[in-house]
Amino acid sequence: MPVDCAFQTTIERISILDEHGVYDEQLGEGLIPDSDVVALYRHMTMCRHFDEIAFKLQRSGRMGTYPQNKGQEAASLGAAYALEDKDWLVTCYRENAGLFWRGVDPEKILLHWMGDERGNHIPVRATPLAIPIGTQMLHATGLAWASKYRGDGGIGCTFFGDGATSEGDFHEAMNFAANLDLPVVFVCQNNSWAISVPTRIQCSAPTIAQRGLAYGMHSVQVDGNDIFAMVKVVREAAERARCDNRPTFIEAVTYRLGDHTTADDASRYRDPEELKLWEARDPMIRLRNWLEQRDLWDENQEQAQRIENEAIVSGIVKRAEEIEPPTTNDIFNWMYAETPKVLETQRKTMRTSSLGQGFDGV
Amino acid sequence: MPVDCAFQTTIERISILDEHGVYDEQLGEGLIPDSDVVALYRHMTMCRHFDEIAFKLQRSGRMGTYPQNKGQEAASLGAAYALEDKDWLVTCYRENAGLFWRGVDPEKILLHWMGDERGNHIPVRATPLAIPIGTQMLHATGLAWASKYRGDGGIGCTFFGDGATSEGDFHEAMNFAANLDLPVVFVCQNNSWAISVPTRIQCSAPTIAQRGLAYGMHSVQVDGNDIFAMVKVVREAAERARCDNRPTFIEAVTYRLGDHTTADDASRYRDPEELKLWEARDPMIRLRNWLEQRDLWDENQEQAQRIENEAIVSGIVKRAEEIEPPTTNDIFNWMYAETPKVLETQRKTMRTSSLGQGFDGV
Amino acid sequence: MANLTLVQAINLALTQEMEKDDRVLLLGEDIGANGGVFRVTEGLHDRFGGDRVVDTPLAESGIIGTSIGLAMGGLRPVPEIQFEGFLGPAYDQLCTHAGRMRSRTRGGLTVPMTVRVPVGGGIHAPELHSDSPEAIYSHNPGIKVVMPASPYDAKGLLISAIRDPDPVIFFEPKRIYRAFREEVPEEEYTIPIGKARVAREGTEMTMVSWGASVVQCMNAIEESGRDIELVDLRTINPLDMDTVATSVRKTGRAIIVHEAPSNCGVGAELSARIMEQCFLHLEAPVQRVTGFDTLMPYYKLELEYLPNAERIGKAIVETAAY
Amino acid sequence: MANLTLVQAINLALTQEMEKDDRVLLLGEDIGANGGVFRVTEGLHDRFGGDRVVDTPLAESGIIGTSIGLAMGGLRPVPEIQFEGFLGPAYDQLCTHAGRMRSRTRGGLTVPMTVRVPVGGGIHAPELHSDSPEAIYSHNPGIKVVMPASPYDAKGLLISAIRDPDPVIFFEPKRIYRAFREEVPEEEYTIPIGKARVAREGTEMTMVSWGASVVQCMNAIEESGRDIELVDLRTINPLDMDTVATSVRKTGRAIIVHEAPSNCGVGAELSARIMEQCFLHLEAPVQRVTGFDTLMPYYKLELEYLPNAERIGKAIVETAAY
Ligand SMILES: Cc1ncc(C[n+]2csc(CCOP(=O)(O)OP(=O)(O)O)c2C)c(N)n1
Ligand SMILES: Cc1ncc(C[n+]2csc(CCOP(=O)(O)OP(=O)(O)O)c2C)c(N)n1
Ligand SMILES: [Mg+2]
Ligand SMILES: [Mg+2]
Repeated sequence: MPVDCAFQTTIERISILDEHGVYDEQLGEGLIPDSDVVALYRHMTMCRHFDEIAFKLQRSGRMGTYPQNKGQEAASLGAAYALEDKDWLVTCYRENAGLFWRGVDPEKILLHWMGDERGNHIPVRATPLAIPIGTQMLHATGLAWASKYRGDGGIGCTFFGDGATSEGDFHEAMNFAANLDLPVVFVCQNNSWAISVPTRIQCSAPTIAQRGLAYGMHSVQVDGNDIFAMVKVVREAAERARCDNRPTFIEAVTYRLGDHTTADDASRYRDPEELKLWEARDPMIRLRNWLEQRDLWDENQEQAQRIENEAIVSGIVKRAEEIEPPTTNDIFNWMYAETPKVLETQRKTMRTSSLGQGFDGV
Repeated sequence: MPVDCAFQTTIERISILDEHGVYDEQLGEGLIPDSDVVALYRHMTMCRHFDEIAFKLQRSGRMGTYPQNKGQEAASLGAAYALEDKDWLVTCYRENAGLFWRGVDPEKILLHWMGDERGNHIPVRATPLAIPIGTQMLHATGLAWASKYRGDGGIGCTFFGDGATSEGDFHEAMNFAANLDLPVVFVCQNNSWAISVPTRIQCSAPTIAQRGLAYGMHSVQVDGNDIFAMVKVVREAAERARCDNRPTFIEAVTYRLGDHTTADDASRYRDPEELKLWEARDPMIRLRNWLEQRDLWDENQEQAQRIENEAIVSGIVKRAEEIEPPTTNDIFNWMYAETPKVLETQRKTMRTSSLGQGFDGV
Repeated sequence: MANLTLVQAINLALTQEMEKDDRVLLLGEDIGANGGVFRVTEGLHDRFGGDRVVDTPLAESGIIGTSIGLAMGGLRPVPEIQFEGFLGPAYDQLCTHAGRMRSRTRGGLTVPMTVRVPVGGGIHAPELHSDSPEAIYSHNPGIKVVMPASPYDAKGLLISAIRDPDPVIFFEPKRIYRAFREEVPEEEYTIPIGKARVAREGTEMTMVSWGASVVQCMNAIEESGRDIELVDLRTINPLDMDTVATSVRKTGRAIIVHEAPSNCGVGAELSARIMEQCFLHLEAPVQRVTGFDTLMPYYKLELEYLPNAERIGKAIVETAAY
Repeated sequence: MANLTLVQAINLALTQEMEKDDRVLLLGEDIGANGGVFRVTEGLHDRFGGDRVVDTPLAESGIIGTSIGLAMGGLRPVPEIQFEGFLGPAYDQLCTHAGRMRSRTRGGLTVPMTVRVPVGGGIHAPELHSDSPEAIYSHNPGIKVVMPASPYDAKGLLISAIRDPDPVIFFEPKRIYRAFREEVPEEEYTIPIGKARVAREGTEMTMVSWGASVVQCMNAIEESGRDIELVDLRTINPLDMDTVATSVRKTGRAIIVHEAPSNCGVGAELSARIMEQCFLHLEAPVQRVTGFDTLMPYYKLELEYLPNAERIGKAIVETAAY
């Protein structure tokens, strides 16, 4: 037949607990034990409080630029909950909730934004926050490959924004994972904006999820503000990775409720109506309602939690602020496993040229 | 609905004259006037002869590495036929047939492979052969953008291999074209191989055509050895570009009948059976049969054409070989519009340091 | 004549060139409604519309690759890369294509584009927002590299860059984006690319620098109380060695100051050429005061890394005493 | 002990390291069944299988980016980039991540990978198959840069590179891939990274070079009939200045030879450091004999571009006479 069908497909959109509080009992069945839902909610409130305090630290000059995570907590938290400790979390910078759940010390994240590399020394399977957009997915792919090669049972799960899907490295990571059969879960947090640029400039297709079709990859769209749906799709994706070494592409539809970072002013480019719409879809509010409907949570607990969060976060801030300052030595100490002579000289003399220095460079 | 359909699509595969000589009269109706089909066939034979001679020039040490085009003539020729002179041809290196049809002097292509930049000075709307794989599609996108901006009615048409679709720049070009509404036709010559690497390592999806779905781009698969089908899909794509500023992605399924280049030996990695299969699908043989069935061509004409081709190509070779050698001056002449002093000095002295030279560097 | 910051001077130059020549268009990330993350393109989207001030997808290779196409197609694109740390993804398009097109086609196709890039440290920014890659793009032939050290120069050099028939990387030292103001004429003027400026005359020694470091040099010279000549390169590729060598032949001593790492930096090239061209005049070895051969640290330590008046002062004392 | 080409020596080193350490795996374009376009990995796919010798998609950033992940995940990847001209797309992953990971994480994550890359001109190859970008990767901190000039060195340096805890770019001068053979021990041995080799002792002047140019230097020295010391750097970053400076202090004169453009090349760095460290010993300015500050031309003119015995000879005469 001269006009033939070469390829045909559909992409599903998954939601379990929607913005109106409607919960799909069938899909939600046995997904998360109630006690865990409570724990996830409590964690989310702590992360939200951390986020607000981090914002204030910047505003009061106690920290540098900080990207608020507000409104996007469910996506990374649901994923982290669905994964195992041996899996790599390769995140961008709006995944505090998932990283903290995994056990990354929150003060490290503050340290990072306080301009201190010690914030990136993390003893769990997580890479440092990715500043250059779109580059980290290749590392997840390589880490997943290493796990497959070594047979350690781990997989890679990487997070990135809608903007990041415009970078060439995104394409290369997806393509390597698909064609070399690597156990990676790609989670795109489509939060509608890349700084001031709306998603349609990054992807004018009806969904970002369909980016995955280019690689013959299993692709799905999910309500990223619905932690139940997140847990479900990431769990399935993790299984597909772990058992079949096949990657999955997940578009988590969410929204950045804050400015891009503290250096940004979204009112320059964003319709306040849009913001209102999404404030009503806040993953935290949604989850609290679900819990209250089921008598798993009440206002008293909420109050107590608030007080606990304040104590936790002020402890975090204290530890981050009280760390001894880094020394100039640190600039040189970590460049190579063994510091070359030229760096030793520069360290000792705080100079680059050896003018006036002895012949052996000291 | 909690599991919803977010996206649904199909991709068509177009063929008009198939490998068995079956011609779809409906799709083929009025597509190409008979006299033009004859001209296209004659051109194809000339290109094939050129290709063989170029190969021999390399083998006899009269030229450097050369990538044979053999078997892929229909794809670029069909496209060039469907396009207009004001449209940009942004090719890789297996598009001699299309470039020559457009008016690129074949001796330029020889000069290029003879290691002579003068081969890239081309007075038509075509860019030089692209050696770095996958990078030229962005130029096509920019050229198309310039045409749109200036309103000169031109579009961009770019060619690249299956391997090239693995590069990040491919993704970025497709994404820019789709999201910024640019008039570009992307033609992927899927010839089954990227040197020794089979297509499934570049793209494990069922089709390469579906790469276009990632951008919401109109995407189609076509029999790239069927010049009729090529003309049809490129014509439609050109119209979509010219009238609606919308790009198209075309996967032209073809086959590299030769080695990758004269530096390659495909017998190291390629099953000879596969080659045989594709030799039977040769676009030139297919077209000749079509012409002969319709009494538009016969053995006498074939003989005459062969003699004509020999004359043409030996003229080309003669001109390419007889060009005066480039001079060392040429190394310096073309770096900048105005040659900076340091280059003038290097040119004059054939040295890089100014040791022993006068103060003003002469 | 208005008293402008460097940001304002660039904005003015862009506005005037866009008014004058409709082949000029801007593209980049967040340069439209947002006016750029440093507000350099503020107001231009409103004034010239979305066809001439274009928010692109988040893809630096794409920005530069399409700009090459735009330029070959007869336009004068002025792409912005948001920070120098994100030039990396565009490295290949810049060095493999932009810098080679004229030569490769023997003049058949050319790439008159101006890549605007904020550069350098000192503003307490996150990782990869404080580097100085000018040596990288100077080593790769075919690309001109410009870095102004003042609002006045910024306007004149940017206009020259936009009109230049070859690709120019126009580095904007973000540390002095708003650090001071200067009288900048309203009318258009150009400052030639490839010519250095003697920012301060002197006889005791020569100091060569560019970008934000020029300010540090000026401070160090003033603190030193010595009669030091300061050459602000303005253009890093091609180097104006005549101005540098004339000065060093006069003073016999030279110090080069830049933020980038020392190893294979522009300071090395200057030092080597000064030796080649002024050997018999040199009374002391040329001294380099630069960033270390390490990464630019996160901001808690960035001021330890950047050459400052104190480190420059030390070099002055030692060079004078040699 | 066998008489091997540089290609064979590398193949032998790869074989032995893969035998010894199953964390070592190779990835790249056409390295599998095809054995690489230069046949450097010939036979390794058969011997070690498709899990350890992996043909990847055609994407250099992907190759290096996944190698970074492989290395952080505890393996010792040895990616191949087919030609140095195609390192460009991987520039960002190399300089933004590979070279920064250890420092950025204060030692938490490291990238022990060895990037193999054929380099340099002289083989009549097409465009972008003949460049020498070693200065680029030396200016970017955190990456070691190695270039052997002989089969013996190639084996020992490659083994060191694979075992090195930090990222190494291992440039293989393609002009001497098969140009000559040398006795290469069968048993494993290492040559330390960061140490230069005095390839020829002499007293009249010092010549510094690396890679294929070492052969040109040797020819020029022999033709000159002079007593010249030749230092083969072996490692380009970090530079072994002790060996270079010891030699120049002895001879008082120095010539640096490399294929890359002069401007901001490694020659500039060497020249600057020689001045800094040997100023009072220098009897002539350090001379550079390099590629021009132009593109490497297509192959009809490439021998005009590359430093050859004649150009080096001219520098010898002038430096001696200064
Ligand atoms: C390679 C690169 N280019 C540009 C930037 C500047 N930048 C920082 S965040 C950002 C937008 C990112 O958008 P998205 O990927 O959607 O993530 P989001 O911030 O929305 O979570 C940009 C352009 C960068 N950090 N890295
Ligand atoms: C960026 C880059 N990487 C690697 C190469 C080396 N190389 C030349 S051709 C080729 C394969 C290209 O395959 P494909 O795109 O399918 O085109 P084909 O040769 O099959 O027409 C490779 C890897 C290159 N030229 N450029
Ligand atoms: Mg976003
Ligand atoms: Mg192919």
